[in-house]
Amino acid sequence: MSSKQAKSIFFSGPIPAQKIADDIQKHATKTNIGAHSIFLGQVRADMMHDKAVTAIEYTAYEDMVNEQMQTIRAAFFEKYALTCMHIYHSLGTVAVGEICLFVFTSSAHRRDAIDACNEMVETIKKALPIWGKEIFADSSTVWKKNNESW
Amino acid sequence: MSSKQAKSIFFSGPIPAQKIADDIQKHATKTNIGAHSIFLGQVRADMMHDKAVTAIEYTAYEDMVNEQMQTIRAAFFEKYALTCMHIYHSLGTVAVGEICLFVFTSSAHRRDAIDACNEMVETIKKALPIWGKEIFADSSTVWKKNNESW
Amino acid sequence: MEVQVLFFGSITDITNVTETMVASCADTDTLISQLIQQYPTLSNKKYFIALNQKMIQTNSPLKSGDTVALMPPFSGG
Amino acid sequence: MEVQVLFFGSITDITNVTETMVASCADTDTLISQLIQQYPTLSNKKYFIALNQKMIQTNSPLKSGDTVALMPPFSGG
Repeated sequence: MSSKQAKSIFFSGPIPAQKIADDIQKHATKTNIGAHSIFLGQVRADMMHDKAVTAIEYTAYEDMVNEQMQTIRAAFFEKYALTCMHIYHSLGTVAVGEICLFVFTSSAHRRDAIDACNEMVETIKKALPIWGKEIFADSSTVWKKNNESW
Repeated sequence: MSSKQAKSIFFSGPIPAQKIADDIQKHATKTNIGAHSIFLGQVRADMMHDKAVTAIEYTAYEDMVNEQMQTIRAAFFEKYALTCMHIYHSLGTVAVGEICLFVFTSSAHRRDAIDACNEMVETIKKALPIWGKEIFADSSTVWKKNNESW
Repeated sequence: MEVQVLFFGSITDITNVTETMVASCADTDTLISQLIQQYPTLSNKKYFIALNQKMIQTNSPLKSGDTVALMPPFSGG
Repeated sequence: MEVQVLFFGSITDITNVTETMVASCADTDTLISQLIQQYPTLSNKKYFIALNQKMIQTNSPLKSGDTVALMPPFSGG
């Protein structure tokens, strides 16, 4: 089934709002869908030692992530009655206010889409080899830390 | 605070994907946001006695809903650390494949946006005086039932 | 004295109107009895009652200008 | 025999390269010891080890063409 095929989750740079609209629109023909759940990660102007983050630069072990995602996708389609699931994570520089993560799940009834979306966001943050480097206005950098990791 | 002001949640007809994109884009300037959670309800081509639903016609006790929503909004902003919350529910006819409900919550950290979005969807379905009438191809109709109600 | 009565959802299949005005009615129980006389199949329906946009669970006195709504189970979303 | 070693995230601040080739290395423990000799501050770092894109928890034998990755705590999303 095409919606379950493996493909790269990586997106070069910020994810445009227009892409989200286009992806939603594409599902209008899938008339067995009753619910969509969407999570968007947006780069926050966090303060650290009186300096504000201006962007995050993302890198990843891309081959490993894409291989992991095949297993993870299969497990999610096994666990939840999903019509489809689309995941995009930025690579490269994403400025404050821009979208760096887009998780989009669809199902006939809302619990499957909502629970799958929620669990996928946790999985992405905890289990995928992706790193963010926070960049400040003065060009100094700090490697981002996810509280969930270790 | 403007984002907490009361306003009508009702939207005439289907909610266009473009409106969702525009609303997401508007939040790019709010640099204290780290997470958006979105729920979309889409009209499903459910089968009943071998006939497929072609549209749902929504009616509501509009004044009562808008008054209820003031209290509900206040309670949500009390309970969750939200930056903003936007809710739209269609009135009138929404065809199969079109969007009839759009719940959009934003917060600094993901749990607030996700949990608030989830609880708001349940609240809308259970507590708001809104009714859907399913319309079939032969123009016959059946009043929609939410399993959660009663 | 007059009370406005609103009908919603499947209730309107019985009443054929979405609202009506009722004269002289002491309380909501009396109002409902009158409505059932007018629309006998109402007695088989389940519905919530709202008085001036607030749900009520028990019989409540009515005054002129009040609005009572008969609302079958909700099915929004 | 040669093993490819990949460095990610904050590990690259220590190594200054994102990959290197290592000759003759029996297992991952030996490889890590060699890397620590080359980059002493590595010994203070926390990282996961992946062998051919699978996480490993224990010492594992290496063969020619294997890829080992040193991955500090993830911070995607």
